[in-house]
Amino acid sequence: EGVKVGMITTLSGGGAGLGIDVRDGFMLAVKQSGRADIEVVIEDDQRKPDIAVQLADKLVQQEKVDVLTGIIWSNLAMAVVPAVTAQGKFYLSPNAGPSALAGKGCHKNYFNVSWQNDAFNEAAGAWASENGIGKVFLMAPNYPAGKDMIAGFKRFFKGDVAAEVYTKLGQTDYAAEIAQIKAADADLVYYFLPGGMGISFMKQYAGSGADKPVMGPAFSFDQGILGAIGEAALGVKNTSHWSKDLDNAANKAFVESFQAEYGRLPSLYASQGFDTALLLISAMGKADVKDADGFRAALEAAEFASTRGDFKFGPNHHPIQTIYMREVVKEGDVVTNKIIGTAATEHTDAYAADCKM
Amino acid sequence: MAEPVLKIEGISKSFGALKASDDVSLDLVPGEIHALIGPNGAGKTTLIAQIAGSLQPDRGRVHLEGRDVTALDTVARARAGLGRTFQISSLAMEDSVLQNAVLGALGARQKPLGLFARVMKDRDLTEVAMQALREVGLEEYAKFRVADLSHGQRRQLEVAVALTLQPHVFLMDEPMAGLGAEGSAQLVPLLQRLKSRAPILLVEHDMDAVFQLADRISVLVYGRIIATGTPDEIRANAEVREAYLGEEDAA
Amino acid sequence: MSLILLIEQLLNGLQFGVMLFLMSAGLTLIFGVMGLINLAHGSLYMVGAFAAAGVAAATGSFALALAASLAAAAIAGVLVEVLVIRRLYDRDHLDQVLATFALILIFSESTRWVFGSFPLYLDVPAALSGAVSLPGGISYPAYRLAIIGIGLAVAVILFLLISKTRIGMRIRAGESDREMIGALGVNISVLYTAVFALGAALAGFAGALVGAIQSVQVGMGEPVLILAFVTIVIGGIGSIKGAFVGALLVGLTDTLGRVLLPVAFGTFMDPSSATAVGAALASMSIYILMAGVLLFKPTGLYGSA
Amino acid sequence: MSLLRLDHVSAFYGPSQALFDVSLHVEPGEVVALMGRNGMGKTTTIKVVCRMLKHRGGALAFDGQDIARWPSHRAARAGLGLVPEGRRCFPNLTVRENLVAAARPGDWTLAKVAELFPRLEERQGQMASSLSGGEQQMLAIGRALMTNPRLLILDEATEGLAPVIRAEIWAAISRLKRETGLAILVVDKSLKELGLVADRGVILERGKTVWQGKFADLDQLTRDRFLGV
Amino acid sequence: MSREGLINTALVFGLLLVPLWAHFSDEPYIVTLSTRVAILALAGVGLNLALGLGGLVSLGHAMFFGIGGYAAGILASHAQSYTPLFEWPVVIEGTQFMPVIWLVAIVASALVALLTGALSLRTSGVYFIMITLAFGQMFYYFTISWPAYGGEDGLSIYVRDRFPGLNTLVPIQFFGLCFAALMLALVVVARIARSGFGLALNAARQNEARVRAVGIEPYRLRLAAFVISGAITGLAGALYADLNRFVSPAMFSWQTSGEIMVFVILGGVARLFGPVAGAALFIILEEVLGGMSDYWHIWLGLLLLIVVLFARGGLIGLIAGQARRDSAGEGGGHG
Ligand SMILES: Nc1ncnc2c1ncn2[C@@H]1O[C@H](COP(=O)(O)OP(=O)(O)OP(=O)(O)O)[C@@H](O)[C@H]1O
Ligand SMILES: Nc1ncnc2c1ncn2[C@@H]1O[C@H](COP(=O)(O)OP(=O)(O)OP(=O)(O)O)[C@@H](O)[C@H]1O
Ligand SMILES: [Mg+2]
Ligand SMILES: [Mg+2]
Repeated sequence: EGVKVGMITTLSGGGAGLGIDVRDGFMLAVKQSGRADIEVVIEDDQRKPDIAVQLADKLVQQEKVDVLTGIIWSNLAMAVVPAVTAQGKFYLSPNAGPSALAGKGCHKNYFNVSWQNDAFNEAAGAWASENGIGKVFLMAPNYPAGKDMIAGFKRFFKGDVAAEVYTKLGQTDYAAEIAQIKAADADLVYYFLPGGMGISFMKQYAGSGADKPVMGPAFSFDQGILGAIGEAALGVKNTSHWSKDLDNAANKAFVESFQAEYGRLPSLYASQGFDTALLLISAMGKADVKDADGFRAALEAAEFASTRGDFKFGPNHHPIQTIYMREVVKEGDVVTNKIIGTAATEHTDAYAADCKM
Repeated sequence: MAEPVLKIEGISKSFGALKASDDVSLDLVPGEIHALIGPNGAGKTTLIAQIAGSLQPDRGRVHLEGRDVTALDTVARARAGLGRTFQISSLAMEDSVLQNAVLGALGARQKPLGLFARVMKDRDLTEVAMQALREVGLEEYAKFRVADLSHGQRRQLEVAVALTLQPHVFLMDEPMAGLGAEGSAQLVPLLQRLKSRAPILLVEHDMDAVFQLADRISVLVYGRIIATGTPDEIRANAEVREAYLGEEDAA
Repeated sequence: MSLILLIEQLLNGLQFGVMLFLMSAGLTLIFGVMGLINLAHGSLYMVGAFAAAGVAAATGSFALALAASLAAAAIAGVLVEVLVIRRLYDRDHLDQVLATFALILIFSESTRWVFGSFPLYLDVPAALSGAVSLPGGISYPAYRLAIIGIGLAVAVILFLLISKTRIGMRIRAGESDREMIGALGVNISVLYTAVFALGAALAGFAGALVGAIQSVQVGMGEPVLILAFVTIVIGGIGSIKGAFVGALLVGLTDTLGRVLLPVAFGTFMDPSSATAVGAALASMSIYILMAGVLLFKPTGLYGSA
Repeated sequence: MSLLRLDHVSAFYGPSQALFDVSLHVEPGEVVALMGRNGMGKTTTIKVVCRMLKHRGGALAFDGQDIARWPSHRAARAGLGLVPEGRRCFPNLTVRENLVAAARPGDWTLAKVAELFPRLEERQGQMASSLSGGEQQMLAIGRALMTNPRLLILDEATEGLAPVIRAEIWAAISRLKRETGLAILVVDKSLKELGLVADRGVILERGKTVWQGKFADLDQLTRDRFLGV
Repeated sequence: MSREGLINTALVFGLLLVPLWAHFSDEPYIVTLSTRVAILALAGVGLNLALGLGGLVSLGHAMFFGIGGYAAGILASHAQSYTPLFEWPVVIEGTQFMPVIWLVAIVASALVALLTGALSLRTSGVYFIMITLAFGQMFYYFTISWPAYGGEDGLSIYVRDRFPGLNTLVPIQFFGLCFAALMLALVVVARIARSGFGLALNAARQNEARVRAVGIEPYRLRLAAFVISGAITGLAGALYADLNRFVSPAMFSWQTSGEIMVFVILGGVARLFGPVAGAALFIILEEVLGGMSDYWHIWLGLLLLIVVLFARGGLIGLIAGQARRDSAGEGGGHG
C-alpha cells in the first residue's frame, strides 16, 4: 500500500525560490529511494493563506492524500496545519515552526522536520553570551514571527539589550535604522530580516561606515540570498542546523546529487525538503499509513540518515538537534557559509512543556 | 410693481485683480423676462453661478421670494426654486433623454428618492418629464441617449430639464446658443409662455430673441451694470451700443 | 536623541524622499500627463534593475549597467505602449487598471522565468562605496549622496521639459483632448510613445540606482509602486513639482516616524510595547499623511481639479 | 483643382448612419457655407473632413490628394485648420500655451492673433478653463489660425459671442478672405452674416446634400424648406 | 429576454448546477471552488454598486472584506475559547451563530464605510482611488502588528460557524448559503439600480453639476451607495472567513482590493452579473492554468490582457455585444 502526499508550497510570485527548493529537495529523495508507491501531488499556494487553505481542502477531500507537507511560511502553516491534522491527516513541516504549533497547539499528527522558529535565535543568544557579547542591538519586522525570533534570542542571551527595533514588514530602506545602530552603544547587531529585506539591509549596512559585527539566524544568509548580497556579507555569523559543508556521509551525498540533478548549490530549504522525504520514506518502511498509530510511531522513531547528522524528535514532535554557528566566507568566487563552531548541542525548543499530546 | 421673486443686492466677486462682479444689484418680478446682456467675459455666467449657488460671492446677498438664500448651496437653492440651464450643456450623457428629464422631475419632487421602486415606471415622474420634452419638441427623441443627440438637441433638452423642475425662477444661460433658426423659432414662444409660470432671468447673445422677449434688459460690462431698461431704452443707449451691440445691430 | 543623529535622520529622510521621487517621476509623467494609470510602472522599475544586474555581472561596469537599465526599460516601454497601452488611452481608468495589472503578471513571471527565483547581485560602484564625512561629524554613504544629486537633477530637467517646452504643452494638451490636438496637426501617438518610453526609462533608471542598495528580485516593483502612487497623489497628479514635494514629505514622514514614534511612545509605555506600537503606527504613517493631505486638499498639494 | 472635395460620402456613428450622401467642394480662396437644421450632419461632415471620424463610402480629397486613409494630424499638417463645435480649448493650458502648442510657422503669429483678439492678449497667462464662453471661442479661432491653415473650418464659431464681437469676427473673416485668400468652410446659424461672406452654400438635410449653389441664389422657398427660416 | 438576460440566467444556473453535479459525483473540491466563486462574486457585487453605478473606484474594498472576515473570526474565536469579547460596559460573548455574525459583519463594515466614505468622498477620481487604498493599508498594517488576534499569522476558526437547520460543514450546504446570499444581493442591487436613487447616483457619476442643479446632493447619494456597497462586501468577507475557517491580514491587502476590482472589470463594469462572470472566469483560469506550469501567471496575464483589449465591456459586454457606456462617445476617429 503506497502513500499519497500532498505538497502545498510557494511556486509562483515572491518567495517562490524557497518553495522550489523544498520541492526539489523532497522530490530528489523520493527519486533516490526508487519507490514507485509514493505519489506526490504538488500545489502552488502563491504565498496566500486563503489559497493554501483551499488547496488543503482539495488535497484532503478530493485527492484523499494521507500526508501533507510543503508549507514555507508560518502564517500559512497556522492556517492549514490545525485544519488538516484535525481531519486525521499527517503533516510534516519542511520549514516554518510557529511557536503555537510547538506548545499548546501541538498535535500528534504534526511533525516538524525543520526547526521551531525560535531555535536558531536561542542558539545565537547562547553563543553571544558565551562569547563575551555584552550589549546587542535587536531588529526584526513588526509581525509575530519577527517578535518570536527576537524573544528567542533574548531567552538565552544574558547581556543587555541596547535597543530593540521593529521595522515595517517589507521595508526596503534601512538608512534610519542604520543611523540608530551607528549611534547605539552595542557590541553586536542581531537581526532577523527574511528575504529581500535582509538583502537590502546588509547591502546598505556595508556601505554605511558602520562597523559593529552582525549576526542573525540562517534565513537571512542562505545560499540563495548570499548570491545577491555578495561580499557585503563577508564575516557575518549566522546560526543554522545545516550547512553544505557539514561533514557526514548523508550530507555529502545529498550536496553532490542535488548539484548534479539541478545544477545549483542546495540551500537550507532544499536540505529540509530532502530530510522530510527521508523521514516519510523511513516510516513507510515500517508501517502502513492507514494504520495511523503505527505510522505515527514509525515517524516518531525518525530512523533515517539526516543531512544534518543525528536527528531525533522531542516529545512535541519537534527536532532535538545541534545548531551550528556559521560564518560567511568566500570560497573561490562564491560567497558561501562555513561552519565555525557549535552554538547549541541537542537543542530543544522552549515550548515542549506546554504540549499536551 | 409686484414684489420681486428674485432680488440680488450688491454682489461682488473678484478673481485676483479681475472684478467679475462689481456691486451688482438686480431683481426679477413675477411674469417678466429680464434679459442680462453684455460683452463676452463681462461676468454674466459668473453672476448666474452666484445666484445659483455654485460660486460664493465675496460680498452681497441673494434673496429668493423674500428669503435670504446667500448661505445656501446649489442643492438647497435648487430645492428652494431656482431652475438653471447651463451655458455649456450639462447632462447625463449616457442616459436617455427621458431619464434626464425624469431626473429633474425626481429632484423637483423633493421626496426621498426611493431605493427599490422602479423610477421609470413612476407615472407621475414620467408624465412631467414627457410634458417637458413635448414643450421643447424633443418627444420623439425620448429614448435616445443624450450622447447621440446633436448639439442643438442637447440645448433643447437642457431647457426641458429646467422645465421639469417647475422652479419659481428660471436662470437661463444662453439657451439659444447653438439652436438653428427653427429651434430659436420654437424656443421664443415657449419662453414667452413660460414667463407666466415663473419669471426668467435670461442671458443671451441672440439679440433678435432678446428684443423680442425681454420685458426689461440689464447690460453688464466689466462686472458692472451700466444700464437697465426696456428694450427700446437699451437700444437707444449710446453706451450700450458702443460696448455691446455695435452699430449695425442698433441700426 | 542627539542633534547629530537627528540631522543624520533628516538627511536620511531627504535621501529616501529623493529616491521616491526618482521612482515616482516617471509615474506622474505617464499618469498625470497622459491620463493613464500604469500599474506596470513597478515592473519597468524591476526591468531596469534586472537589466542593470545582468549587465553589471557580465561587464563589471556600473556605468554600463545604468545605461542598460535605461535602454532596457525604454525598449520595454515602447513595446508595451505600442502593443497595449495605446489602445487604452480612450478607455476609462478601469480598463487601464486591469490591463496594466495583467502586465504586472506577465512581467514578473517572465522575469522569474529568465532569471530564476533568486535575488540577483548588484552592488554600488567601487568609486561610490563607503561613507564620506560631512561637516559636523556625520559620516554618510557616498552613494546615497549621489542619489540625492541625481534626483535633484532629474527633477529640474523634467520640470522644465513639461512646463516650458512645446513638447510639454502638447503632452498636456493631449491629456485633456487627444482628438483635438491631433486635429491641430500633432502626431500624438508618436509623442505618447516617446513620453511613455521616457517614463519607463526613468523607472528603469530608478530601479537600477535603488537596486544597488536594495534587493534585485522579482516583485520588487510592487511595494515601490504603491509608495510612488502615494507620493504623486500627495503632490497632486501630473505635477512634477508636486511629485518632488510629495516625495520629500513621504520620505521625511516615514523616516522620522520610524525613528521618533517608538521614542515618543516610550515616554509613557513600557519599552517593548512602545516599540511595537510605535512601529505599527510608523508603518501606517504615510497613509495617514496621505489621507490627511487629501482631506484638506482633495486634489493633492499641487494638483488641479 | 478643388482644394477640398467630397463625393458621395457616407458615415456612421456605431450602427447608426449619420451621413448618407454628402458631396461638396471648396475651391481655393472660396468661402463656402455649410447649412442645415440641428442634427442634419454638418458637424459630422466636418469630422469626416478632419479625419476625426472614419467615413465608409465615397471619396475624399484635399488639394488633389486622396486623404481618406490619413490620420487627422496628417490632414491638419496638409493645411486643414479646425475651429470645432463647442470650442474644445485645452482647459489645463494657459491661453498662450493653447495658441503656441500646435502652431506652425506662417503669417499668423501671436502678435497677429493678439491684434485680432486683444482680449486674448489680456488673458495670456490665464488657464483656458476659466475663460468666459466667448473668450474661449476667440481662443479656438486663434488657435486654428496659429496653425496657418490653407482651409479654415469654422463650426459654429460665433456661437455665444456678443454682437460686437460677432461682427468683428465676420469682419475678420471677410478680411481673411479678401487679403489672404484663405479658403473657408463655415457652419453658422446666422444667414444674414453668411450672406455677406459666403460665395457658395451647401445645405444638408438628414445627412444628404440637398442644395448647392451660389449663396445669392438661395431663395426663400429653399430657406423655408431646409433651414426653417 | 435580452441577450444579457440570457447570459445572466445561464450564469445563475451554471453556478447552481456545477456544484450540485460535483456534489453528487463526489468532487467536493469543485463545490468548494464554486462556493469561492459565489463569495468573491458577492464581494464584487458590493464593489460594483459603488464602482459601476456610482463611479466610485474604490481600491479599499478589501477593508470591508477584511472587516467582515475578522468579525466572523473574532466572534468565533471568543466563542471557541469561552472568553467574552468585552466585559465592560456590558458583557458581550463571542458567537458561532452565523446570522448574528453576518449581522455584525454587515453593521461593522457599514459603519466603517460610513466613516471612511464620509472622508474619502470629499475627493474624486484618482485621488479617491488612492485615499480608499490608504484606508485599506491602514487596516492592513494595523492587523499585521496587532497581536491580540494573531497578527500576520491570522486567526483560525476551527469548526465552521453554525446556521440553524443546516450542517455547514457539508460543502454543498454551505454553498447553498453563499449562493442564497449572492442572489439576495443581486436582487437588492438590481432594484437599487432601477430606483430613483440609482438614477440619480448614475447621473451623478456622469455629471455632478446636473444633479446638483435639480436639487439633489451627490455627496449623500455616494455616501449611501458606498455604505451599502461596503456592507455587501463585508458580508462576503464573513462568508469567506467561514469558507476557509481562517482569517488573516491578507484579506485587507491592496491585492485583495485589486482582485475584487478585477472580477468586476473582467465581467463587465456596471453589469449586474459582471462580478459573477468575472469571479467565475478568474477562478476557472486560476485552476486550469495553475496546474499547467510554474509560470502560469504569464498565461493568466495574457488572457486578462486579451479580455481588456478585445472584449470591451468585459465578458458580458463581449457576449451581450452592446456598447458599454463610454464606447459610443465620439465614434471612430484615429488612434
Ligand atoms: N475661476 C476663474 N478664475 C479667473 N478668472 C475667471 C474665473 N472664472 C471666470 N473668470 C473670468 O471672469 C470673467 C467673467 O466670466 P464669465 O464667464 O462670467 O463671462 P460671461 O459674461 O458669461 O461671458 P460669455 O458671454 O463669453 O459667456 C472672464 O473674463 C473670465 O475669464
Ligand atoms: N457621437 C455621436 N454618436 C451617435 N450619433 C451622433 C453623434 N453625434 C451626432 N450624432 C447624430 O448624428 C446626426 C448628425 O449630427 P451633427 O452633429 O452632425 O449635426 P449638426 O448638423 O452639426 O447639428 P447642430 O446644428 O445641432 O450642431 C444627429 O442626428 C445626431 O443625433
Ligand atoms: Mg457666459
Ligand atoms: Mg453641429
